[in-house]
Amino acid sequence: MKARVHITLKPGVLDPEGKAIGRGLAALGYDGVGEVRQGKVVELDLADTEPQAARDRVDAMCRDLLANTVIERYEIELI
Amino acid sequence: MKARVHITLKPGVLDPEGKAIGRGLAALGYDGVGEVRQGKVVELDLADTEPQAARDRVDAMCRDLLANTVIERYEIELI
Amino acid sequence: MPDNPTKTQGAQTPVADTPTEPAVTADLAAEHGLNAAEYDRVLATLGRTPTLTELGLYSVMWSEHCSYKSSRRHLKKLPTSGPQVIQGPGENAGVVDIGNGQAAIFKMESHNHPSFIEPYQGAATGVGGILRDVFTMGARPVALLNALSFGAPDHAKTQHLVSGVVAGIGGYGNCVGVPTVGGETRFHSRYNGNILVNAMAVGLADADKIFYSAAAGVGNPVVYVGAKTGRDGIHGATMASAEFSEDSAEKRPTVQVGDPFTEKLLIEACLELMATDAIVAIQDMGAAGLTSSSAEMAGKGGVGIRLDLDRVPTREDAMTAYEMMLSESQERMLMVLKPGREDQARAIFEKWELDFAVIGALTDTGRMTLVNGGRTVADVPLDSLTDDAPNYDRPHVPSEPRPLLRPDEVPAADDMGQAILDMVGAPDLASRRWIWEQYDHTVMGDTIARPGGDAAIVRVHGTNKGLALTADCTPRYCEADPFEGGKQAVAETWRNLSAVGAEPLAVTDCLNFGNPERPEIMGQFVGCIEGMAQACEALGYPVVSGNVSLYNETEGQAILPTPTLGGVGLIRNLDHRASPGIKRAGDAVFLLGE
Amino acid sequence: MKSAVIVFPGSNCDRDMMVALEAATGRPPVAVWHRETSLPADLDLVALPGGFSYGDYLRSGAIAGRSPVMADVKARAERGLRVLGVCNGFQVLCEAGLLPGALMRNTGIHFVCRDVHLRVDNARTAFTNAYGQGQVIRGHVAHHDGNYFCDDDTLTALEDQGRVAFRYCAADGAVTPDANPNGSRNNIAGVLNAAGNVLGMMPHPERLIAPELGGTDGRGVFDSLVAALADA
Ligand SMILES: Nc1ncnc2c1ncn2[C@@H]1O[C@H](COP(=O)(O)OP(=O)(O)O)[C@@H](O)[C@H]1O
Repeated sequence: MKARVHITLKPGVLDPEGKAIGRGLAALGYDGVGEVRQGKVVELDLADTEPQAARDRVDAMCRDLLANTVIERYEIELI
Repeated sequence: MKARVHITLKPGVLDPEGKAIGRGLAALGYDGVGEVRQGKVVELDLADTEPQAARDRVDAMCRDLLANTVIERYEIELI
Repeated sequence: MPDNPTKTQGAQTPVADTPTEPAVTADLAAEHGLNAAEYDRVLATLGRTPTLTELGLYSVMWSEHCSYKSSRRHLKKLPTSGPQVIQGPGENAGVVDIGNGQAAIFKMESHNHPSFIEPYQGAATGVGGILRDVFTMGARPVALLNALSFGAPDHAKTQHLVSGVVAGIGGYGNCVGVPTVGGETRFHSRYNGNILVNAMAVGLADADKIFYSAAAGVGNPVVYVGAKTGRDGIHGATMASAEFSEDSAEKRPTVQVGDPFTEKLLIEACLELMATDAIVAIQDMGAAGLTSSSAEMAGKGGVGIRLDLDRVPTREDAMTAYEMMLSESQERMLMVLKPGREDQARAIFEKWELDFAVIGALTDTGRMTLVNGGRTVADVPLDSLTDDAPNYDRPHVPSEPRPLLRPDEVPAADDMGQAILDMVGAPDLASRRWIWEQYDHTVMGDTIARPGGDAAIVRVHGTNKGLALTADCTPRYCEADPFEGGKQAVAETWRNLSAVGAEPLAVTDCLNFGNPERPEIMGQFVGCIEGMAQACEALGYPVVSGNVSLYNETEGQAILPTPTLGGVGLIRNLDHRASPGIKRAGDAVFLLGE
Repeated sequence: MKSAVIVFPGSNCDRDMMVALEAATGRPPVAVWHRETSLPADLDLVALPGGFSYGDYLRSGAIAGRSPVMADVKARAERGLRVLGVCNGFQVLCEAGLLPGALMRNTGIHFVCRDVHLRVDNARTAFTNAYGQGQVIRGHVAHHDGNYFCDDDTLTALEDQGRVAFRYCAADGAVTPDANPNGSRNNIAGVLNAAGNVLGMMPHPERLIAPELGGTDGRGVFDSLVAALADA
């Protein structure tokens, strides 16, 4: 089983890298691009076979390491 | 309209970050985690209203700036 | 290894590594960068058609990048010796004596083509490679410099390349924790399609604890350490030796990704092992990875080498012998250990969480023998890969002399104030603070003169001595008159070192030119070398290491001839150093020289 | 004063920190490998040096913050051991939960290595007593992720409790956006835990301990610790 974790900055937390990308796009002439936010995806190969157990374990990994909940939030997708 | 671009390293390209995360998880006692790969997500607010045109434009942005297709591949999702 | 690997075995005809391996033909050889005459030479050497793996070995070892086939005979003109020289060109880096039993070890190298394709990773791996050249010799790296040539500031690609390259150099150097203390940066339209990224590393070691690459001791284990081998950068060495065309990026998509974190661990692990006496010889796997490191180590030692490729740590499944031998995966080293020292070495590398594998042994055959899956997939005479590689005397014509520019031909500025503003605002003269502030130039706590002056100064840790470091070249001079330009570049480094109070010791170089098969480019190359040689000779300032990067052309347009020089000087007492700032109002100002 | 410096894989200011500690205390600190499960006994100070532990992969300090030795650092800190984290060490302390908040990518998105001015906002701590309250000193930053962030409640608590040790400022001490090299909230350069025995700071005091290195203003941090421990 595979899990994909999307980690993004919490709303309200300034995202300088997203802003820089937005400026870069504008400089290249792409207009009409509003806010740009950048985040991370972590893809994990899991030995688990049971979806709920897998999700719980990945959730624990997120709280333990993958995300810093002071600034980030995360979303887990099983694939 | 919003677009979400997933940018990941092409298969076979070294992903030191993914490797380090994998080791970090193992050190915390999470076993049965196989390969870990890390990628980026870029979320864009777009003025476009027509999906195909939006997708084409984001595709152009990916090739121009967001991804380096020498080592990365990307996937566009409209939301 | 199961059988006795060290004894001469009956000549075995190597077989294909995989059932699907393509048959080797002159066309396939041409795709590997070997021309018809070179391929004939391979056939004559082996007396048979090479296997694909063998073709890969020749293509890499006979590439311009590894064989120096266009430049070798001219490089011999450079003076390389002097009382201060402990090791001149020919090793991973040059070594000079700095007194008190200590030595400075340094080299400069190009990473031009990869940086154009993937500026961040290309520049980053350039830094990684040059650092390995230095710590391979037993030195702790203490400083980095970089010489960058970009296209015109308003060219569509320039901004992207500048930000990627600077971020990549910083990203790697900052992470390994070696200060980046100097360099140079220029902009010119002749680099629009072919930027130059030259990186220099400087290290320190005890003069009696230098490590060399010549393998010795038949039967001694050959050990692989560092990161795993993946399918990265296969053909990088041949890419560095070919002209660019519009579709290069598509055709050769393999650029390596650097992992400075692993490099940092590799530095610590190697230095820890070097503190013991377990190592016989060591070399990093640079461009052409396992091929060049094993061939050069065994070739220099006059022994043979047998590698069992099944033991190579790989990152991906089902890698072929060809792929393993040509991979340019970063952060790897090859060593020959004293017999019985494997466990001691393994413990150190495992502590640093690095791969460690005994992958072969030295033999008495004078051949490189590669075994994969129990089959012999390559068996070639080592000399044919190294000393007997092609060596060309390419035709060269001197550059047309340019008319001298006389001061009265240059219109005087109407407004001196404005002229000064224009000059300090010009891309080539403006402050480079925005670059060096992205580089950690103070880590290690010994940076005495930070970037921004004539030469940087790094203290020799724990002493009151310092090394002065600079990188310079003025390509437009080299184009106008290669001989004078070569001289000038040497002299500029000398002046920059002298200006901070250092006694210049020696230089390294990175010679960036266009296509050597064009006589006018070859003429620039020869002219610059002869000029450099004369200046170095006159100054008693030998060249102890260097690198040549040819084929810096896009669509037939060559770069400006750019022989970058990296100078190293010694300040015996740091209390006697100089800096450019004017110290006090009322001080007298002198103009020295002609 | 007995001190220890923790070495993580990828630490690169460990030697610099040891040099500075030895100069101030007259005793070479002990190096402690991150995989140790306990710190040496009778320590007076543990320092977490700068660098790129685990390559700064995932987030700066994230993986190191969970390494085996950190459990004992936490336990001993709760019993009052002084803990100093500089740069990557500060990031590790935040990730390990010894200090509040997080260090994010600099707002300028680039790595920044330069001298800055710092205002000593609390000179009554074990780490700052050698400075004057409100004194402006020279600092030196070298980081990519030094943008201090915390939520509003935490920020109020830090400010109200005098837990901001250093702030980026202009030469005259004014706290201005221009003087902020990384976008930190309230120009925060260094914060203390509630008990005042743990300090994390982005600027590198160990890089400014001699005139030939560009200044001596960093010494105060080490001299303060020596003084505080002599009094204790
Ligand atoms: N790419 C770079 N990396 C680090 N330092 C640089 C770089 N480019 C220029 N510098 C520094 O900027 C200063 C000015 O550079 P330059 O104009 O080439 O000097 P000069 O012509 O006086 O030798 C020098 O101190 C040099 O080391």
